[in-house]
Formats: sequence, structure tokens, C-alpha cells
Amino acid sequence: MKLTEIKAIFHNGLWKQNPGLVQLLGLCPLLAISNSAVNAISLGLATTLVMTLSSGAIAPIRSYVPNEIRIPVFVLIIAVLVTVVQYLMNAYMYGLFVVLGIFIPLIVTNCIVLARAESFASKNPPLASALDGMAMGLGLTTVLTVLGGVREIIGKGTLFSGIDLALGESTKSWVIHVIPDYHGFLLAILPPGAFIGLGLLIAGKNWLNLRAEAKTRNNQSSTPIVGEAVQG
Amino acid sequence: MISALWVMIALSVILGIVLGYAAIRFKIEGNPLVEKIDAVLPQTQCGQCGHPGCKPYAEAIAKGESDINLCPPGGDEGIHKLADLLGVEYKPFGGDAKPKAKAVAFIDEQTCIGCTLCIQACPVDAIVGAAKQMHTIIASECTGCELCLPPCPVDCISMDTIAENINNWKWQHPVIIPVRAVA
Amino acid sequence: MTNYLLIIIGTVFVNNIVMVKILGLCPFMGVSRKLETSLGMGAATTFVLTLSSGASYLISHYLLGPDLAYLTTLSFIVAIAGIVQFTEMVIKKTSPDLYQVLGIYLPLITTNCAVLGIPLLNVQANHNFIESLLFGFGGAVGFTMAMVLFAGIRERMEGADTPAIFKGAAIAMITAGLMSLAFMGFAGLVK
Amino acid sequence: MKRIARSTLQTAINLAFFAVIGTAILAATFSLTHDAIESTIEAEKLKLISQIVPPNQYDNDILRDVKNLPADALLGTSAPTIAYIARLKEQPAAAIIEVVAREGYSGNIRLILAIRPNGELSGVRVLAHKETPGLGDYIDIGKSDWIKGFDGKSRITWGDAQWKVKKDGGQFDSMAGATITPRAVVKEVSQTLQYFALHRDELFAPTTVSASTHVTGDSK
Amino acid sequence: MRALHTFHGGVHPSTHKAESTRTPIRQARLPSQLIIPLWQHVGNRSVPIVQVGERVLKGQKIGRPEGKLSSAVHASTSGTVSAIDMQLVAHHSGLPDLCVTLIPDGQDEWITHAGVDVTQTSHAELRHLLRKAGVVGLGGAVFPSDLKTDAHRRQMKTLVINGAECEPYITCDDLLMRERAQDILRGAELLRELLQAEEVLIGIEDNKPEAIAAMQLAVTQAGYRNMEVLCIPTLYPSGGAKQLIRILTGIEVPAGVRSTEMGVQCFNVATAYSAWRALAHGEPVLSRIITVTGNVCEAQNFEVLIGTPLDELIALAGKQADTNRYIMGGPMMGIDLPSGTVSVTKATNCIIASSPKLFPPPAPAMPCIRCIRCADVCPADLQPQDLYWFAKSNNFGKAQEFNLADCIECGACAYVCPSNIPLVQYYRYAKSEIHERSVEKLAADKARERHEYRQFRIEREKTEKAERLAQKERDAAAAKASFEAGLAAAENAQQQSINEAIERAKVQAATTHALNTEALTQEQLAKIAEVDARRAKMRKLAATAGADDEPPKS
Amino acid sequence: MFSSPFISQPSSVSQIMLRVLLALIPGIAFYVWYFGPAILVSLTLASITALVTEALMLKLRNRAIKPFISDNTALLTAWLLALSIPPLAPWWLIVVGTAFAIAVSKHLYGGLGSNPFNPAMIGYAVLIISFPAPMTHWITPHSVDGVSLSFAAQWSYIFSGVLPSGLTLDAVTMATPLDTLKTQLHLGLSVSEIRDMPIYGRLAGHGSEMVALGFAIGGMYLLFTRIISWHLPLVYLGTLFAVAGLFHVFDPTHYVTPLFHWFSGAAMIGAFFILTDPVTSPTTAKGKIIFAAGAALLTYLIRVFGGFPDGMAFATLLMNICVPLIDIYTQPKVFGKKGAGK
Ligand SMILES: Cc1cc2nc3c(=O)[nH]c(=O)nc-3n(C[C@H](O)[C@H](O)[C@H](O)COP(=O)(O)O)c2cc1C
Ligand SMILES: Cc1cc2nc3c(=O)[nH]c(=O)nc-3n(C[C@H](O)[C@H](O)[C@H](O)COP(=O)(O)O)c2cc1C
Ligand SMILES: Cc1cc2nc3c(=O)[nH]c(=O)nc-3n(C[C@H](O)[C@H](O)[C@H](O)COP(=O)(O)O)c2cc1C
Ligand SMILES: Cc1cc2nc3c(=O)[nH]c(=O)nc-3n(C[C@H](O)[C@H](O)[C@H](O)CO)c2cc1C
Ligand code: SF4
Ligand code: SF4
Ligand code: SF4
Ligand code: SF4
Ligand code: FES
Repeated sequence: MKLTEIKAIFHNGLWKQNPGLVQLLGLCPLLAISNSAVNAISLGLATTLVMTLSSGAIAPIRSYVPNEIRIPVFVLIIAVLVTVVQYLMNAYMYGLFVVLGIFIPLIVTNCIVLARAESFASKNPPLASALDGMAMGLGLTTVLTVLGGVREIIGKGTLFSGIDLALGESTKSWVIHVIPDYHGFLLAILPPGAFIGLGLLIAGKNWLNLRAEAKTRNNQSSTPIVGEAVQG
Repeated sequence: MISALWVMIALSVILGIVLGYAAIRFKIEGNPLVEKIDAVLPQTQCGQCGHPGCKPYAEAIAKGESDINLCPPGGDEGIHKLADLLGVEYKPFGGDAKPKAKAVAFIDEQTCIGCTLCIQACPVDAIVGAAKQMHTIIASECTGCELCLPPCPVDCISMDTIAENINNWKWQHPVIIPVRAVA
Repeated sequence: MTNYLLIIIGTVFVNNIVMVKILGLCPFMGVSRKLETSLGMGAATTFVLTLSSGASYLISHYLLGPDLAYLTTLSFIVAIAGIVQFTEMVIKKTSPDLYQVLGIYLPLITTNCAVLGIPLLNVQANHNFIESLLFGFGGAVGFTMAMVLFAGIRERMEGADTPAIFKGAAIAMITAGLMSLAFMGFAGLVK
Repeated sequence: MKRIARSTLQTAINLAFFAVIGTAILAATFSLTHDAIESTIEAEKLKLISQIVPPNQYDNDILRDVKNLPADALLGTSAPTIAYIARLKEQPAAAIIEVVAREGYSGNIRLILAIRPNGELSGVRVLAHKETPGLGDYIDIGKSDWIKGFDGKSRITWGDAQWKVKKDGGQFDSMAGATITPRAVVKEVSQTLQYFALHRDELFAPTTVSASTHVTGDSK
Repeated sequence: MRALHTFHGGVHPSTHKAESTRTPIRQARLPSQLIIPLWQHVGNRSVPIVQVGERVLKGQKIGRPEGKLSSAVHASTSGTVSAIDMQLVAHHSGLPDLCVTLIPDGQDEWITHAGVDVTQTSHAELRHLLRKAGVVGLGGAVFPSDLKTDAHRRQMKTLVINGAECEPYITCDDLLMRERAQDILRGAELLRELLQAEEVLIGIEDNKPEAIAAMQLAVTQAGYRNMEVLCIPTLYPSGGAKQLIRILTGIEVPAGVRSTEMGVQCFNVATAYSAWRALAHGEPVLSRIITVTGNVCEAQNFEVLIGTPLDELIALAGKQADTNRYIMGGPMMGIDLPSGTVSVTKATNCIIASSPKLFPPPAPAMPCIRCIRCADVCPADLQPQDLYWFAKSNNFGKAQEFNLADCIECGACAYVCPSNIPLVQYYRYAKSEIHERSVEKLAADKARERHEYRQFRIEREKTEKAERLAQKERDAAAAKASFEAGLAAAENAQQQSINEAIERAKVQAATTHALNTEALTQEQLAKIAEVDARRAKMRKLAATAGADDEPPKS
Repeated sequence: MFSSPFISQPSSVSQIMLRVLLALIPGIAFYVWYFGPAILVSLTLASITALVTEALMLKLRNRAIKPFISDNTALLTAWLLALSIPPLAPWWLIVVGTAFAIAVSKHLYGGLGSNPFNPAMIGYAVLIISFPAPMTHWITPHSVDGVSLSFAAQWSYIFSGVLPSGLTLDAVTMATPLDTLKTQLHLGLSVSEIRDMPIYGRLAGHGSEMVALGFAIGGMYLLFTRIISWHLPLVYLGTLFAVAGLFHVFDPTHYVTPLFHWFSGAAMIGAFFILTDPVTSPTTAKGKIIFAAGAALLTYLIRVFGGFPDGMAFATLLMNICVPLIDIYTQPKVFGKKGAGK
């Protein structure tokens, strides 16, 4: 497939149709697991893996599935993949597995996974679907990471705490203490902080978009909004 | 391993039966939505939305083939209404035609040769008159779609924008809250 | 009896599925633009959730048992998907309007984290059948309540002079945040 | 009617087909990872234990050398729990017991203690608690070393009357504004020591058959 | 004394009535010209029936009612019609409308007129006379009184005569009652007779003791048994028809319901007076009492000819230098008049010359803080703060749900609002938007109907054409057959085809000429003609108007 | 083109808010009398922060600054927040709280009049959840266990966190009466034993009861000047009294008297100044009653069974969430439609 298409797919996933900021899908893990950068990245990557595989797997079989059991079959496939991932983590990343807890099986119900399966994979060839899955996954991961990082810094004053759970004891020293002897603005790492943080991120994206628009509008003459003329 | 297989098979068979049955039992035909959408459209029948009239556009929207922001006469108002009706996000006008101020067609009786061409063009039968007779337009029926302008061989039809008068005058939205920062 | 009451109070208020447990957010965000819609969605979810927590209990106890535990997620989600699909067809038939509004969100009930999350939590806390049902029902009611109240606030905010970049999703998120802040007040009510 | 039956059956079979494949894959993964998982969990357990009993102080298969403890008020437990016995060269080295402090600020606090044969605390850790973050949670080793204050203490060091927070005239520190949590912990630890005094011999009695391979503890 | 009822809310703005009640009603002198709007009433604009240059007599009808809900307009004095064109009129929009300009000849020569014996005349006839005399509600609603006197075969209990005059500054009804109580009561009795009401209740606010005394005296003198003058507490807007009806009878007339349907009807005292003059003396409504007050040398009441230009009226009371604009009506509900060129109409009960000192421009509006002072004073039990919120955000559906329609625009809410929000303007804005939408909706439905009918018609024509083609084939076949049958049959075959040709021609004719005219109902056909006539006229006028004076927008 | 009416009552938002500020004075006076001048410091800090944040947000939102900065609402928010957190708290605490309240919970929603949540209470909730430790150190009133800090000492503690040598934090601060009550009950003491502790006075906490009284006096002023309607305070205090009374009668050893609940914590200031925030409370009479009753119930539940010593703030916020629905479903019947069921 052409490079431009690939570009388009990734632009979609990472910015234009970003799951976390625009589509507002896959919010639960995004908000629940983003209380530290490490958790965020880990779950993000797990999700990305699942999305890539599931979209890739659903695309080829889409034509053989009768409509009325479309969704059950899709979730079935996703569920299988997720459970596999779950067991692998359980076996080889126990610490992380415990931290992410219920949210690993919940990747199954992460809206964005099925949403992509439904809206993209069920209409496109396998490769493109897989890429789309990955792009969306990465989009989610990015937001997760940013949110996680910000919340961790504000809330605990650290960054990458608990990295040892993911990469083993040796990495304990990697933890960065951004603000030494910091009181800890607990709100940030509690549920309210998650919502507010995401709200601010979305606002930030809107701001960038608006600025971009303003630029283009200055460049070429503005088009009048519909309705101006109608209201005499 | 085997038991696992049996369990899942049992489960899926049960489901399959339920769903397969439901799929037939609860089949729905026709789409009541079209009427609802059509009711929102302005019925100017001007075709600027790229569909031959409002109903077809309504059908296109209901099928999801067409976007909700293509009807100029409907204006922003209309798009908002559609967005609400369909539970989707509002999006600014997307068509190419620009909305015009409301107007009605007016036939200059002196020039009209009674060719009946405009009569055949008018989607709402707002033009009356028979062959070889001078035609007139019932202003109250005219939707201002301008479809009668092109066919007229002697260009005797003009569009009068409806000027503001005491009947159609409207109160303005009071602008409050000083917007510009004064400090 | 009091035990059951506590489960209901706990799930509806103290551990509200959306505000505290942070589950089921996508529909919470997506279908709360209008009061009526959120009510419809809440009803549908309640139905599905109660049903599926019952079903999942039966599955995990009579079909799976301890040694097939690794099938839990799979079997649950398949069952849920089935129930949802069924509900969808029924609604589509019985009330096209509701179907129109719930639109894309009905199939998404399947992916409403709460719908899988609650059964899983049920297993974790090994609730008995009644408890599972109540837990599911309570959770759904909590979900509906939160969503309806949220919808109320969003409708009122429509006219407000919100800064442009915060209009829509952003301010909605922040509102949800402040709501969950308020819900923290219930902390410790049911230990 | 026939049509319905047929299509229904078709769907069923169709779904079943996918189910079979899925299940197969899962079953495979499960059997592949099963042992790995078992061992990781045990490893975790040992890691935890090693925090309160240095590995060099025992040489037995500690996870197999267990005693079943019935529920007991002193332990704050409402269901049977398990004690792991550490031995060095067949000689008792420590008993590792899981207990519950019931009077936390917001619910139960689960503790694990290691007690040397001489009734001296080898170490205490908090397994799980719901105390207020930033206030009551300094009992957690991750937040502060307060919990280490128990190391080496025994009922000989201080009489039972001394096992209180300073605010109540005892020996243990507490953060101003959060004495409920430490109160609860201190109380439970001292009770466990009393329990140990009563059951010392049963605990350290040589294990005949390895009671069970079932592991309790902080496994989800 | 009967027990009075109360209504929710209300406010007590300082009344400022003393200024204009010191002197009795004074006759305004004949102005240099009279600009008489043809649209002074609720309903359709009346149609001019005089020509430019024509001489008219005092009381001569110059505009005839148009349709049921309309009224007549008369020449207020004798003179010549100098123009029939678009002139600025007293209206919120500040836009021009069709007016008849009259140059008085100073003789004030009456057209021959005579009253009727009201006891001997049928009710229908009397109503017709009211309509001919252009009697409309002078309390502010200018609703054609003939319609209001039609009880619609309901059993009427009470006729309420509205002498409340609750608005600050206005005193025209007060003086009318002091000086002409007799005729008011006769008029009231007449209206009661028309409505077949059992009793007449006259409500007057207790800040007009003289008026109350005068009216009570008149009642006792004339000895009306079923008539009662009631003194009601001063509370704005007790003069609102619904509020007054509530106060006097305890009945609440819901929005959209005619008060007659609940057995009561409400008329203003001036209306009653003019009704009597019209029927008993045959005098149409040519003048009315107008309070001229505010920023003038001596505030007082004048009897003014309809059509008198504002400037000339103000001049009589002595114009002050710093007068910047005029308010027609009271300060609570009045209209803001940009210039003094407009003329007084039947609705003009008061002219307040205003100066920046007298009515300072409103302070900048702040956001609503939901303090609900507005809700506390709303006589319609509405939630003004919600209505405001919806109107502000163009959420008209919700505004209607919250009963915007019941708002009587009394302005009490805006009067008390600490945030100085122009609430009433928001409500008027929302109302006019809603009205426009409903109009558009109707138009759209009509268009849909007609469009669908047209589709159907075209369909039918198609099928007919198809049939005709089929017919042709068959004919051809038949022809062939007959040909083989032999020459003998030949000519009658020809004969046949000829006949058919004729047939076809006939059919063709039948279907081609008619086109869509068949779609038209009878009155539509009728409409075409006059619709066009009118539009043609309006265009001419519009053109001329546009030429000589652009409406100054404020 | 002006629309009628052309006259209006002389009244303005800033004037209303000013009156509310004045009504707070008695309470503040008692506060200073019993707990020393520290409160004045936090009031000042809060006011400055509030005004600065307000101006900043207005500038960012590109709105006129003068009319809004002078409407006194920011000040009111600041004062109410300052009055609900410990006066001895470190200076940055009140600053963070006020800034958050004004910026996030007020201006992100469109500023004055548009905020669904009570800004001051949002500020309080954020603080107690983020910094519970400093939020539980309240000054011990004078005349309780001798020690009392000089103004200088208080000042230095607020800004540098150092106490005069020889004084521990525990010596000069205490948990609030409600908090102590909770702690001691937790330890198994009975109400009567607890009430004998020195920090308690006639009605409730020594000193704090008088402060509450002061707020009640101010509240009366608001009632008589018609700035607030009777519904909210009356129903709130009434319901609180009823519930507390019920529990007290049925088990006096574990549940304190209704009066104790009235005069401790934020009950009084809440009833008259916080619940009554016009912007964030229902507009209909029926709605106000539901709102107040609900708030009272929640307050009691959280105080007695919940995880926080005082429930006022969270009760307010939780009821704020319900306001839009309450308003919608308690619309009064309009003129003429009273008879007909709507
Ligand atoms: C929101 C909140 C949470 C609290 N959480 C705890 C806690 O987890 N552990 C604790 O010991 N005290 C906690 N407290 C403090 C107790 O309420 C009580 O004030 C304190 O334990 C008494 O200690 P003191 O005797 O040193 O004043 C909390 C207080 C508040 C306001
Ligand atoms: C469009 C319209 C039609 C009305 N039709 C009648 C009617 O047929 N009979 C009647 O008695 N009043 C009728 N009314 C008058 C009102 O019922 C009301 O009595 C009149 O406006 C006087 O009240 P107001 O001046 O306070 O508005 C009508 C009013 C309007 C606006
Ligand atoms: C707020 C308000 C105040 C009014 N005040 C008066 C008044 O003081 N006197 C009066 O005669 N009509 C008043 N009207 C008009 C009456 O509602 C009603 O139109 C009139 O009394 C009907 O009598 P009419 O048709 O003869 O004018 C008021 C209307 C409104 C909406
Ligand atoms: C009676 C009254 C009570 C108020 N109570 C509060 C309050 O509790 N918290 C607050 O932030 N503002 C309060 N305000 C000020 C103002 O309404 C509040 O800042 C708005 O929420 C700002 O939009 C109050 C105002 C009045 C008139
Ligand atoms: S553009 Fe609008 S009005 Fe015109 S035909 Fe399409 S839908 Fe109808
Ligand atoms: S007359 Fe002309 S403009 Fe009017 S509706 Fe008919 S075709 Fe359209
Ligand atoms: S009086 Fe003004 S500020 Fe108060 S509620 Fe009504 S509109 Fe809002
Ligand atoms: S103007 Fe309307 S809303 Fe305002 S008080 Fe009068 S009736 Fe009520
Ligand atoms: S991710 Fe949980 S509902 Fe969408």
C-alpha cells in the first residue's frame, strides 16, 4: 500500500481522530490507569498490541461472518487475544500484572478496540486494518503517557516510579524525582485529577487546532459561515 | 482442554440459536426516520443540496449516504435541528452554494409571453396561468427556489428579496457582557 | 438483608461505577448530551447489566468452575455480546426513535467496560447469585444516575459563556471530574 | 418456520466454529504459561518474605512448610490462615503470620509479620490498607520507614502497656493528625505477639506432611 | 364591599401621576397636518378608500376593515388628502408603514352622522356599528372591540371595566373618569348589554381617590344596580386584563384562552366611553385623551385628534431643551420613539418626553446570578431567569416548554433585576423568532403538500401518456387487420382511424391546456388577482417611500 | 433601539455581594476573639489570590475586567473558603485552594453565574483530599490548655512552618470538635465522656460554637434584607435537627445532640452562606426545600458514618450536581394553569 495512505492512517490515529482526545473512546483505561507514567505506557502498549492483532485478524474473516453474530464474533476474537496477553503478563511481568489488575481483561471492552473493528477493519484489507489498529493504539498510548506523566509529576513529584515492576529491580534507579520533598497534590492521582487532566488536554488540542485554523484563515480569505445571510 | 471446547461450543450454540432466531423474528422494514428528517428540511425543493428535492436528501441522510450540512435554505438552524434529531455533532455548513436572503419570484407581466415553461419548472405550482396567457406567481406559495429563472425564454422573472417591514420585522438579540477587555 | 441493602448503597453511591470505579465512561460521555437520551441509554444498560451479571454468575459457577477459570473473560464477553445484540434487535423493532438516538451506542454497550467489569468484580468478590444480581443492578443504577445528572448539568451549560477551547468535551470532562470529586464525599460510608 | 430453523442453526454453527478456534488457542496458551505463572507467584511470595526474614536465615522450602491457623480474635482473622515456618538446619528460625488490624481509619489493614523463636519481631509489612493517602498511609513501607520501628522489638523490650502510640503514653511514634492508623497497627502487632506466646510450640513443631501447596497471601 | 383577590408578584415603581393631574383635560389645537396610520389595531391593516387630493369630512371613513380581525380608520377632521404613503409610525421597529396624510382646512366640518337608539337596535347591528366606527381597545391592546363584545354564545357573568391605570406617569384614564364618568358608565352598560353579562365591576387603583369618588357618585346617580366601583391596591401590573380579572373575580384566564370562555371580559374605561360616543352619537374614534408628561414645562392631559404629529403635541405642553427622545405609553411597557415626526394613534395613551436625566441609559448588563427576584415579582408565575437563559442561548424549544407564551411583557422582572439584564427584550426576541419559525414551518408544510401533489400529477400524466401510446399500437394493429379484410372495409377503417385521431386530439387538448390550474382551489384563484394587485401597489409605495425618507434605525 | 422597561430599581450584583460580605463580619469577629488573628491573615491571602486569579482569567477570556472584578463575588468565594480551612495552614494551601476555585470551578464555566458547583466548596474539597494532614490541624482556642500562640508566632508558622521552640504541633493544634468526637467514638468512648473534654463548650466545640453563632446572626441579617429566602436555612437546619435528634434519642451514648450538630463544623455558615449561593442552588421554592433537605441528610451521613469529620462541603457539592434536574422537575404552575394538572 502507498506511503501516503500509511501517513494518513497514522495522522488519523495519532492526531485527527485520536481516540482519547477526539473520539472519546477507550476512556476508562485512559483515566483509570494514567496515575503514573509507567502504568500508562504499559497498558497503552498492551492495548496497541491487541488492537493491531485484532484489526489484522478481523479484516480477513469479515466477509464470512453473518451480520447478526458480527459483534459476538469480533469480541470473541478480541477476548481471545486479550486473555493471551493477560496470561503472558501474568507469567512474565507479574508486578505490572498486579498493578494493572482488572484493566487488562477490560481491554476486551475498551470501546476503541471494537469501534475500530467495526468501523475500519470490517471495511478494509488486513494490512491497512492492522496499521489502523496500531495507529489508534499508539494514539491512545500517547495520550495515556502524557496524562500519566503529568498526573504523576503533579501528584507525586516523581516520574517513572514503579518502573522496576515493568523492567525488573535493576531499573529502580531510573525513577526521576522531579520535585524533591514535594507535598504531593494528591488530587492529580485520584479519579477527579484524571478527568480534569484529560479535560485540559482536550482543551489544549482545541487551542492548537484553533491557532492552526486562524493561520490558514489569514492566509486565504475567510469563507462566511452559513446562516449569516439568513438572519436578516 | 476437551471440556473447555465443549463449554464454549455449548455457549456459542445457545447464543447462535437465540440470535439467529431474533434476527429473523425482529427484522424491521422501512425507515421511519426519513419522515422526521424531511419534516425538518425547509421544503424549498431547490436541489442545492445536490439531491432532487428535500425528500431525496432526507432519504440520503437517513441512509447515512449524505452529510447533514448541505442545505443552504435550512441554514445553521437547520443543521442544528438535524444534528439534534440524529444525535450527532453539529458541523458548519459544508455545501458550496451560499445561503441567500429570502426572496420571491416576480413575473413582469408586460414581458411574459405565456410559454408555460416556468410553470413546468416550479416544484410547488406557485405559478399560475395557462398557455398563451400572462402568468403570475402566487407570492404566498413561492419558496424562492429560483428554478423558474433559467427556463424563461424572455427573462421576465426576477427575484424580489423580501424587504424588512413592520410585519416581518423581528426583535434583535440583545448583545450584553462587554466582550473586549477594557483594561 | 442489610447486607443486600449495603451492596445497593455501595454500588450506587459509595463505589459509583462511573465516578469512583471509572468504568463505562464512553457512553457516559457520549450519550449525556440530552436528558432523554441518557435516560434511554441508562435503561438499556441497566437491563443488559443486570441480565449479564446473572448470566455470568451461572456460567462461571455451572459451566466453568475453578479449573476452566481461564475461560472467564471469553465466555462472559461472548454471553454479553449475545445479550446486547438481542436487546439491540428488540429495541430496533419496538422503538425506532430510541434506537435512532442510542444509535452507535447500543452495540457499544458490549464495549461498555462496566458491563464486563461488574461480572468480573462479582467473580473477584465471589458474590452469590442474588448478590451478583444486586451488584449488577446497583452498578447499572449508579451508572444511570450519574449519567442523567451529568446530562442535566450539560444541558444547563449549553448557554454558558464557556471559553471557546473548553466548549464541548473539555468542559464536560472537567465537570465529570468535579462530580467525582463530590462523590469522594461518600468515601468510607460503607467500609 | 423451516427457514427460521435453518438460518438459526447456521448462525449457531458459525459462532461455534469461531468459539472452538478461540478456545483452542486459549487452552494452548494457558497450558503453556500455567507453570510459569505458578512459579512467578511463589517467587513474589518469597520476595515478600525475604523482606522480613533475610533469605540467609533459613534453608527450608518455606512455602511447603506451613501450618493452618484457625480464625482467632488475637489475629483479627475471621477465616483460617496459614503460617509459614522458616527453619535453618532443621532449627526453627521464624514464623511468618498474616494478620488483620481491624481498627484502621477506613477499614481493615492486612499485615504480615515474622517472629523469631525468642518472640522478637523479625519484621512487619503492610500487605493491603485503605488509609487516607497522604495521612494514614505512612505505615506503608513505600511511603515511610515507620513500619521498620517494629524490627527487633519484643514483649521483653517493652511490656504490653508500652505497646501504644506516644500520644497515648506508649512507645511508638505517630504523625500528628493521624494516630488512628498507627494505633490500629500497634495494637494488632502486640496482640499477635501475645498469640505467638500462647502457640509458639505448635507453630514450630516439625511439619509432618506438607499441609498444602496452596498459597495464600497477596495474590489477586 | 366584596372580597378582592390577589395575583403573584408585582412591583411598586414610584407613580409620578401627580404632575399631570393638576389641570383638567385640555383640547389640543388643530395641528398643521394629520398623519393617520392605516394600521392602528390588532389584525389586518385597513385598506385606504380615498384618493390623493380628495377632500374628506370629519368622521369620514378613509380606511375600510380588511378581513374579520380588523377595524376602520376615519378622518379626524375635514381637509384634503395630501398623500397616501409610507410614513414613520409609532412602532418598536421604527419602520415606516402606510399612512394617510391629511391637511386640515380648519373648518372641522362633520360628515352627517347620528347615533342609534341602542335599546332598539340588534346586537349584531351594534357590533357592526362598533366595527364601522373603528372602536378598538384603548387600554393598549387596540383589539377590535366588536370581536371582544361577542361572547361566542357563552354565558357571561362579569364585565370588568379597567380603570386601574397601573403604569407610572399615565393619567389619561384617571382624568377621563373624573370628568366623563357618566358616559363611561353608559358605555359600560352598553357593553354589558352586548355581552349579556350579569354584573359590571369597575376596578380602579386606590391612588386615584378623585376618580373613584366621581365614578361611585355617577353609579349611584344613574342608579345602576348591577354595577360596582372597586378600589384595588396600587400594584403594577394590576391593570393587565388577566391580573385585573383575577383581582376582581378570582378567575385566572390562561394564555391562549379567551376571557369570554371563562365568563368574563375586560374593557378599558376609555374604550367604554368611545363605544358610547360611537353608538349613541355616531361619532367614530377620532380623538383620545393623552397624557403628556415627563420632561415638559407643564405636564397635563390633552384630548388629541388621532394622527396629530408628536412634535406639535409636545409643543403644547412646552418642550424642554434637553429632551432626547419620547416614550409612547408608560415607562414599564412603552415604546421608544426615535423622533417626534410620528403621529399619535388610538393606542397612544401617554407621551413621556424623556431626557438622559429623567431616564438614564441602562447600566451595563451583568450575567444572571439566579437571584430569582424576577421570579418573585412575575405576575404570570414564570421563571424569568430560565426564560432568559434559553432565549439567550437560542434554545427556543425549551423557552416554549417553560411557557414563554404566558409572558405578558410587563417588565416587572427587568425592573427588579440587579444585573440590569434587558429581560423583556430577550423575551420579545425569542417570541418573534418562535413566531417566524412557526410561519416558516407552515410554509414548508404547504410547500411539501403542493410539491407532492405536483409529483402525483406528473406521475398521472405520465401514465395517461403511456396509455395513449398503448392505445395507438392497438389501433395500428386493428388497422392492419381491417386492411386485409379488403378494400370494401377500407374506407370505414379509414373513417375509424380518423375518428380516433379526433379522439386523440380531444384528449391532448384536454390534458395540455389545463396544466396546474386544476390544482388551485377557488379562493386561491381569487387570491391570485388581489394578491398581485396589492403587491404591485406595495412595490410602488415602497419605491416612493424608499426614495424620500430612509427609516432612521436606532 | 431600547426595549421597555425604561426604569429599574436601584440594585446591583456588587451591592448584594457586599451585603453578604458584611454579614460574615460577626462570625469573623468571634473567630478572632477565640482563635487569634491568624484567620485575618488567611482571609487577606485568599482575597488577594482571588482578585489576581479573577483578573487573570478575565484577561485570558478576553472579557471586561473592571465590572467583574468589582462585583465582589470573587472576594466572597475567597472569604468563605478561608473561613472553612484551618487558619494555621501553610500559606500556599489557601492560595492553591482559592486559585483552583476561581480559575477552574468558576471561569472555565464562563465566570459569574454559570458555574454549576459552589466554587468555595470545590476549593475546600480539593484541599482536604489533596492535603489532608495540614487540613486537620486546627488552632486550639485560647483558654483551652493554656498554650496560645502570639500573632507573630502564628505568622511565622503560616509562612515558614516553624513553631516557637518547645512547642509541638500537637500542643497548639487539635482536631476539630467533630473530628475528635469521631476519633474518640472510634476508640470506644461514650458521648458524655467525650463531651467532658476541655475542648468542648456548652453547645459544641469551645469557641467554635460562638463563631457559628456569629454566622447565624449574620444570616439573620441576610434573611431580613431578603437577600436569601427562608427556605434553604430553615429546611436545612430543621432536617439536620430532626435526623440528629432521632439518632440521639434512640442512642444517646453514641450520637450527640442535634444542637451539637448545629453549632459545630460548617453547619451554620453553610445553612446561611453556602447553600444559599444563588448561582448553584435551585430557583424554585419546592426545589430549594428538596435541595436543603438532601444536603442536611448527606451532611449527617458523612459526619456520622462517613470518612470525613465534616460533611457540609461534600453535601453541598453532591446536591449541586442535582440542581439542574431539581429545577426542571419542580417548575411551578404558571398563571391560569394552576387548576389544570401540568
Ligand atoms: C479526610 C481525612 C482523612 C483522615 N484519614 C486518616 C487516616 O487515614 N488515618 C488516621 O490515623 N487519621 C486520619 N484522619 C485524622 C483523624 O480524623 C483524626 O483527626 C486523627 O487521627 C486524630 O489524630 P490526633 O489524635 O493526633 O489528632 C483523617 C482526617 C481527615 C479529615
Ligand atoms: C389573536 C387574538 C385574537 C383574539 N380574539 C378574541 C376574540 O375573538 N374575542 C375576545 O373577546 N377577545 C379576543 N382576543 C383578545 C384577548 O382575549 C384579550 O381579551 C384582549 O387582548 C384584551 O387583553 P389585553 O389587552 O390585556 O391583551 C384576542 C386576542 C388576540 C391577540
Ligand atoms: C402589563 C399590562 C398592563 C396594563 N395596564 C393597563 C391599564 O393600566 N389600564 C388599562 O386599561 N389597560 C391596561 N392593559 C391592557 C389590558 O390588559 C387590556 O388590554 C385592556 O384593559 C382591555 O380593554 P380594551 O380592550 O378596552 O383596551 C395592560 C396590559 C398589560 C399587559
Ligand atoms: C447569598 C449568597 C451566598 C453565596 N455563597 C457563595 C458560596 O458559598 N461560595 C461561593 O463561591 N460564592 C458564593 N456566593 C457568591 C457568588 O454567588 C458565587 O461566587 C458564584 O457562584 C460565582 O459564579 C454567594 C452569593 C450570595 C449572594
Ligand atoms: S437544499 Fe434544502 S431546500 Fe433545497 S432541496 Fe435540498 S433540502 Fe430542500
Ligand atoms: S415561482 Fe419560481 S422561485 Fe417561486 S417556487 Fe416556483 S420556481 Fe421557485
Ligand atoms: S433578577 Fe436578574 S439576576 Fe436575578 S435571577 Fe432574575 S434575571 Fe437573574
Ligand atoms: S415580563 Fe414576562 S417574565 Fe417578566 S415579569 Fe412580566 S410576565 Fe413575568
Ligand atoms: S473504555 Fe470503558 S466504556 Fe469505553
